Amino acid sequence: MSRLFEASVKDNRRLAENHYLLTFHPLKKIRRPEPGNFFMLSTGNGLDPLLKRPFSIHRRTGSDIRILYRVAGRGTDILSRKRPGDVLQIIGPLGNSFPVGRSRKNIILVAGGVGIAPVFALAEGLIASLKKPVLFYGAKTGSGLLCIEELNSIGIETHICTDSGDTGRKGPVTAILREFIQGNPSVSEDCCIYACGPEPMLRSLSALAAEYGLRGYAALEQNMACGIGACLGCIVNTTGGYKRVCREGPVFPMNEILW
Amino acid sequence: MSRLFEASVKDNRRLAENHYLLTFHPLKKIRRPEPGNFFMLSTGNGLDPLLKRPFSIHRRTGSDIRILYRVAGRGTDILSRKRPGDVLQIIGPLGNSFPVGRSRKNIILVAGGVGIAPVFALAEGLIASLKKPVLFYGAKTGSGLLCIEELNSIGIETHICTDSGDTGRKGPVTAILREFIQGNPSVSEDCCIYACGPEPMLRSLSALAAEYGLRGYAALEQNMACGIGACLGCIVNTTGGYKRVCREGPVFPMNEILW
Amino acid sequence: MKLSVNLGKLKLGNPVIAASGTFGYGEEYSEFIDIGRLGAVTVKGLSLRPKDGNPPPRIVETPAGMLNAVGLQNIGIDSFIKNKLPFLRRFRTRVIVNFFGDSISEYAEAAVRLSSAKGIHALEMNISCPNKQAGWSIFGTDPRVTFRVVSAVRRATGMPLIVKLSPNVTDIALMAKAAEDAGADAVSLINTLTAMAIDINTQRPKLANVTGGLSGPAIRPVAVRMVWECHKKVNIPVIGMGGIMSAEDAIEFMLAGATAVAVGTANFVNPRAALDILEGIKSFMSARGIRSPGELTGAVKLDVA
Amino acid sequence: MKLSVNLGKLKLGNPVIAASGTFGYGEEYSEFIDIGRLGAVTVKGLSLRPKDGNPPPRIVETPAGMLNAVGLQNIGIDSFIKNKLPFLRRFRTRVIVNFFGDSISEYAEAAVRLSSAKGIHALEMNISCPNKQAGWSIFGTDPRVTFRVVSAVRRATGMPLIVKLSPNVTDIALMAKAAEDAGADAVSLINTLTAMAIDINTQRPKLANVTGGLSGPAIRPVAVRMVWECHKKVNIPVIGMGGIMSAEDAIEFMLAGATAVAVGTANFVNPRAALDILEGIKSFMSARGIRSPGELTGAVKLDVA
Ligand SMILES: Cc1cc2nc3c(=O)[nH]c(=O)nc-3n(C[C@H](O)[C@H](O)[C@H](O)COP(=O)(O)OP(=O)(O)OC[C@H]3O[C@@H](n4cnc5c(N)ncnc54)[C@H](O)[C@@H]3O)c2cc1C
Ligand SMILES: Cc1cc2nc3c(=O)[nH]c(=O)nc-3n(C[C@H](O)[C@H](O)[C@H](O)COP(=O)(O)OP(=O)(O)OC[C@H]3O[C@@H](n4cnc5c(N)ncnc54)[C@H](O)[C@@H]3O)c2cc1C
Ligand SMILES: Cc1cc2nc3c(=O)[nH]c(=O)nc-3n(C[C@H](O)[C@H](O)[C@H](O)COP(=O)(O)O)c2cc1C
Ligand SMILES: Cc1cc2nc3c(=O)[nH]c(=O)nc-3n(C[C@H](O)[C@H](O)[C@H](O)COP(=O)(O)O)c2cc1C
Ligand code: FES
Ligand code: FES
Repeated sequence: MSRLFEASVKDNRRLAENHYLLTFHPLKKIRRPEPGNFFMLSTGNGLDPLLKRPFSIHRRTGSDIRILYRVAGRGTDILSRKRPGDVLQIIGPLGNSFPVGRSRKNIILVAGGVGIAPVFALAEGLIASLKKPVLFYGAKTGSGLLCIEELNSIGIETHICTDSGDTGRKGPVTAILREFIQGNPSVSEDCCIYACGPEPMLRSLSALAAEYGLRGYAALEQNMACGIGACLGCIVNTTGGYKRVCREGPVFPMNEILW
Repeated sequence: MSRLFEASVKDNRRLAENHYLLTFHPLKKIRRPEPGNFFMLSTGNGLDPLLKRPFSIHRRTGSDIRILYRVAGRGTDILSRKRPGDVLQIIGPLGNSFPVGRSRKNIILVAGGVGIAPVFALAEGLIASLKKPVLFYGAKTGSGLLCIEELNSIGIETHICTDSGDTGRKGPVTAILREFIQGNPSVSEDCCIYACGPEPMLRSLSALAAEYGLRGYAALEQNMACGIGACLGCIVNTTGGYKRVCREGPVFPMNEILW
Repeated sequence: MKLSVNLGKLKLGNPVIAASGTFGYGEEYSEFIDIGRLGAVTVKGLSLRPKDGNPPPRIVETPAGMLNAVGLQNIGIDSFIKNKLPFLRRFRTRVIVNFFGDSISEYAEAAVRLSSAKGIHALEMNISCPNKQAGWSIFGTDPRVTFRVVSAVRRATGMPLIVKLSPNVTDIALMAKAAEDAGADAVSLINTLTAMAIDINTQRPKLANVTGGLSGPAIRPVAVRMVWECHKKVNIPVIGMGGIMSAEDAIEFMLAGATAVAVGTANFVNPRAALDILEGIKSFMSARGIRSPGELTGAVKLDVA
Repeated sequence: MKLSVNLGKLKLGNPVIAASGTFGYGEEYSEFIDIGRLGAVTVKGLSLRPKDGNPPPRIVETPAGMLNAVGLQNIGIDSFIKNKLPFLRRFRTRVIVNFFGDSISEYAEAAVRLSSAKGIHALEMNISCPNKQAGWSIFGTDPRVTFRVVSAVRRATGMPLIVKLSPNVTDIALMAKAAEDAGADAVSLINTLTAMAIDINTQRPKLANVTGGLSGPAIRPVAVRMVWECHKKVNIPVIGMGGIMSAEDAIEFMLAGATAVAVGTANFVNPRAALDILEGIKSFMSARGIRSPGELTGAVKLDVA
C-alpha cells in the first residue's frame, strides 16, 4: 500500500471564519491513519504553490478522510476553494501517532484552536475503546471553537475557555487546566496529557506538566518540504538533539522538547 | 470603462479533442469587442502560470463573451478545468480589429484549425450587415473542424478541407482557395481576404494573395506578456519595421508582413 | 503619515516606482491607473540612436517568471524627448530615464543629452542588461570598469544618478560600492538574471537571442538577499526590485534595505499592480503606526528572537 | 535503445540521478520507488565529523521554489559507512557520496576515508554550499581556490570525482574549467542560489540562518543557461540540475549540454519524481528514435531556423 495516492474531494465546507472541513476520498486503498498521523496535500495546479502542505487526520468515516484546517496563507486559501470532484495528490499517512498503548486512568486532552483537529481524532478513538478522557479546549474567541457539536456527540467531558471570555471561561487553557489539577489531586496518579495547539500554549503546558510531574505528549508543527524524513527541514530541538517532526514526530514527549 | 475586469465562468465545454468553448460573464460593463480583438485571461491561482494568455473574441451573446480555444500547454490546460462560477482576471478588449469599414463585393474568409475563433466573429458580423462572405476552412482532420453547426446556422457559404481528407476536400486550404479563384476570375475584383490560422498557412496564403494581386489581412499570434504594448515582447517584422502584435495588430495587411 | 522618500538629490512623493522596460513610456498604463500617483516612472532604456532590438520570439514564460530578450529596442533619446516626454510632463510623478551606451563615451554623451531636457528628474544607467553581445557585459560585472563608466557619466551630468546593477556577479555589494565611489546617488537592483530555455520539440532555444533575462517572482528571494547585502555595504540609497507582486513583497525589500521599490513584471500580470502596491504599503504603515517609509528601510531584525 | 551514460570513469545505467540533500540516504524513498532503477543516488553531504546543522526554521517556500538552510546537518562519514551504506549496497544503482570540509586538508582527508569504503562509486565535492559562514564560500567562487582544493582531493583519491559548482558567480564556465584543470572527472551544477526571505509581520528573516539556498523550478532557466555555458567550455561531462520537475525539463538540460541530470526539490513534491522522469525520457527517446542519451547532450540547435 503506497503512501502516495490521489484522492477526490467529496466535501469542503466552511465551519467558521477561516476554518474549513475537507473530506476526501482516496482513489486507492491506503494505510489506516492513526491519531497524530498527518498527510501532505497538494494545493495548486501549477508550480506555485510548489510544496505540499501537512494536515493532521481529523476523522475517518469509512474510507473517507477528513481534515480540519485554518486558512493560514496561500496554500490553505487555495485549498479552501476546492470543490467536490477536484483531485488532490497526497502523501500519507505520515509520522508517528499519540502513544496510547498502555492504559492510563486519567487522560487529559488539551487543544488550542485548530489544534483540535488531531486531538478530536484521538478523543474519538479513546472513547471508542471505552476510555474517559477529559478535554480542555481553548481559542481566542467562541468562533474559533470548532466542532463543538461533534464533541458533544461523542460525549466527551469538555472544558471550554476563550481569551475573550465570550464563550466558556475566560483565560488561557493552561490556567483552566491548572485549576482542574489543583481541584482534583488524584489526576496526577497515572495521568497522561495529549496536546496540540499553538507553540506558546504547548510551551506553558509543558511547564505546567513539569511542575506537577505529569507525563505528556505534544503534536508539533514545523515547516515541511518532504514530509518523509529526507530534507531535514522540519527539525525540533530535543534533549536527544535535533529530531525531524515528520519522522520522529509530530508527537513528542513534552519533557524532551527544548522550547 | 476600464479594460481590466473580472468575469465569472458561465460555461466551459469540450467541443472536440483538446478544444473548448468558454463563456464568461464580465462582472462589470466592458467595451464592446470587435472581431479581431483579443482578451488576456488569467489561468492559474498562484504565481505559476504567471502571465495572462491571449484569446480572440469568438462570439458575443448579450453581455457574455465566448472564446474558443485549443489546449496548447499548461495555461490552456488549467483553463479547460475551470467550472461555472470560477472567476477570471481579464484585460481587454485589446488590439485592432479586421478592417471591414469599406464595403467590398467579394469577401473571402480563411481559417485554419482554431483560427476559426476570430474568423467566425467576423463572419457573424458581416452576415449581420448583409454581406455575403465565403469561408474556406481547413484542419488536420475532421475532428479539428470546430463550430460547423454554428457556421451552418449563420448560413455562410463554407468550403471545408482537411489534410487527412476524412472530411471535406483533401488538401491545404490554400489549394482549395486557389482553385476557387481560378474558377471565379471575377472574385479578384474588389476582393479582400481575412484570415487566421497557423503561420505556415498564413504564409502560403500571403503568397497566393500576392500572386493574384488580392488584398488581405491576417490575424497573427506571438508570445505576449502585457498585451497592451508595454513590454515590446510580441513583435512581428513588417515592411515598416518591427511592430507589436498586441498594439499595431493582431491584424496586419498580409503584404506588409515579412515572414 | 509621510510617504515621501529621498534618493540622494531626488525626492519622490512615495516609494513606488515603475521599473524600466516594463512600463513602456508611461502612456500604455495611463488608461489603467493615474500614473501621476506613482513615486516615479522609469522609462524603457534609451540610447543615442534608436535600436531595433532582437528578432522574435522575445519572451517566454518560465515557472513563476519570464525570460525576455527584447534587446534594448528603443526609439532613441531624441525621439523620446520630442514625442514621449511631453506626455509624462503632464503628471506629478518623477520621471527617471533609463539609458545605456555601447562605450564609455556613448554613456557620457547620452547623459549630457538627457540632462538638458525638461521634465527628466533622474537618470538610471543600465550597466547590467544581459542581452547585449560579447564584452559589453563587463560594464556591469567588473567593478573597475563599473567605476570608470559611472565616473564618466558622473562628470557629464549634475542630475541625480542611479546605477542599475546586474545580479549576475559573485559579489553584488562590491559593484554597489564601485558605483558609490564613482559618485552615484543611488543604486537600483536587481536587473534580470541571465537565463535560457530550450524547446525540446524543436531543439531550439525558446528565445531567438538564445539567452534572455529572468524576471518575476521566481527571482525575488535572490533580489532580497542582494538588496540586503548592498544596503549593508553602501551609504547611498538602494532601490529594490525583482519579482515584487504585492505590497508584502515591497515591504520585504524595504526591510532588507530598500529606500524605494520598483515594480516590473507585475505590471504585465496586473496593470494596476504598482498602484495596488502603493495602497497596500499605506495600509500596512497606518495599521502599524509607521510614520515614514524610512522606518522600514533596513529594519529587518537579525538578533536572535 | 541504450540508456547508459559515462561520467568519465563512472558508468551509470541511465542518466537520472537523485540530487544530494534531497534524497536522504536513499532509504526514505525506497518505499515509494525501486531506487535500484535510478542511474545514481547522491547522498546528503557528509563531513568527517557529524554536524548538527542550523536551528529551525530551515525551509520556506518561495514562488515556484524553496529556500533551505539545513546547514549541512549530517551523521558524519564513519556513521554513514557503518549505518547507511549497507542498505544502499543492496541496489544496482550507483552511489555518489557528496562531501565537504572546512579546509583543504579536511576535504582531502574525507576523500581518503570515503575511498576505502565498499559500495561507493563516485565522490561529489560540494564546494558551493552557501550556508556556511564567512570566508568558506571562496572554495566555490574563486577559481584559483577551486583549483587548489580540487587538486588536493584529486591527489587523495583515485575514485571518479565530480565537482559541484556554485551558481553564485559571475562566470560559472571559469569555475568548471578550474575543476577540469585540477583533474575532476565531471562537474555538476547548479547548487542553490543564495537568497533570503523576510516575514513582514515579525520583521525577521524567515530562516533562522538569515540566508538560504533557492532551489526548485524557479531557478531552472538560470541552471540551463549555466549548463550550456559550462558544456561549451569544458571537455568533461556535465551533470545538470536545478528545478527539474519533469522529463521535459530533464531533456532541456541534456540539450543544453548535460550528460546526466539530477532531480532535487522535485522529490519532495512527488516522491516518485526521479523514476517518472526516467520513464518520460525513455518514452521521448523511443518516440524520436533516439538510440542513446548522448545524442541529446548539447544537441540544442543554434543556427537560424
Ligand atoms: C504535522 C502537521 C500537522 C498539521 N495539521 C494541521 C491541521 O490539521 N490543520 C491545520 O489547519 N493546520 C495544520 N498544520 C499547519 C498547516 O500545515 C499550515 O497551516 C499550512 O501548511 C499553511 O500553509 P499556507 O500555504 O496556507 O501558509 P503559508 O504561510 O503561505 O505557507 C508557506 C509555507 O510555510 C509552511 N507553513 C506555514 N505555516 C506552517 C505550519 N504551522 N506548519 C507547517 N508548515 C507551515 C507551508 O507548509 C508552506 O510551505 C499542520 C502542520 C504540521 C507540520
Ligand atoms: C492575439 C492572439 C489571439 C489568440 N487567440 C486564440 C484563440 O482564440 N484560441 C486559441 O486557442 N488560441 C489563441 N491564441 C493562442 C493562445 O494564446 C496560446 O495557445 C496560449 O497562450 C497557449 O498557452 P498555454 O499556457 O496553454 O501554452 P504554453 O506553451 O504552456 O504557454 C507558454 C507561454 O507561451 C505563450 N504562447 C504559447 N503559444 C502561443 C501562441 N500561439 N500565441 C501566443 N502566445 C503563446 C503563452 O501565452 C505562455 O506565455 C491567440 C494568441 C494571440 C497572440
Ligand atoms: C520586458 C522587460 C524589459 C526590460 N527592459 C529593461 C531596460 O530597458 N532597462 C533596464 O535597466 N531594465 C530592464 N528590465 C529589467 C526590469 O527593469 C527589472 O530590473 C527586472 O525585470 C526585475 O524586476 P521584476 O522581476 O519586477 O520584473 C526589463 C525587464 C523586462 C521584463
Ligand atoms: C533541502 C536541500 C538540501 C541540500 N543539500 C545539499 C548537500 O548536502 N550537498 C549539495 O551538494 N547540494 C545540496 N543541495 C542542492 C541540491 O543537490 C541541488 O543542487 C539544488 O537543490 C538544485 O536542484 P533542484 O532545484 O532540483 O533542487 C540541497 C538542496 C536542498 C533543497
Ligand atoms: S519535512 Fe523533510 S525531513 Fe521532515
Ligand atoms: S505583449 Fe507586451 S508589447 Fe505586446
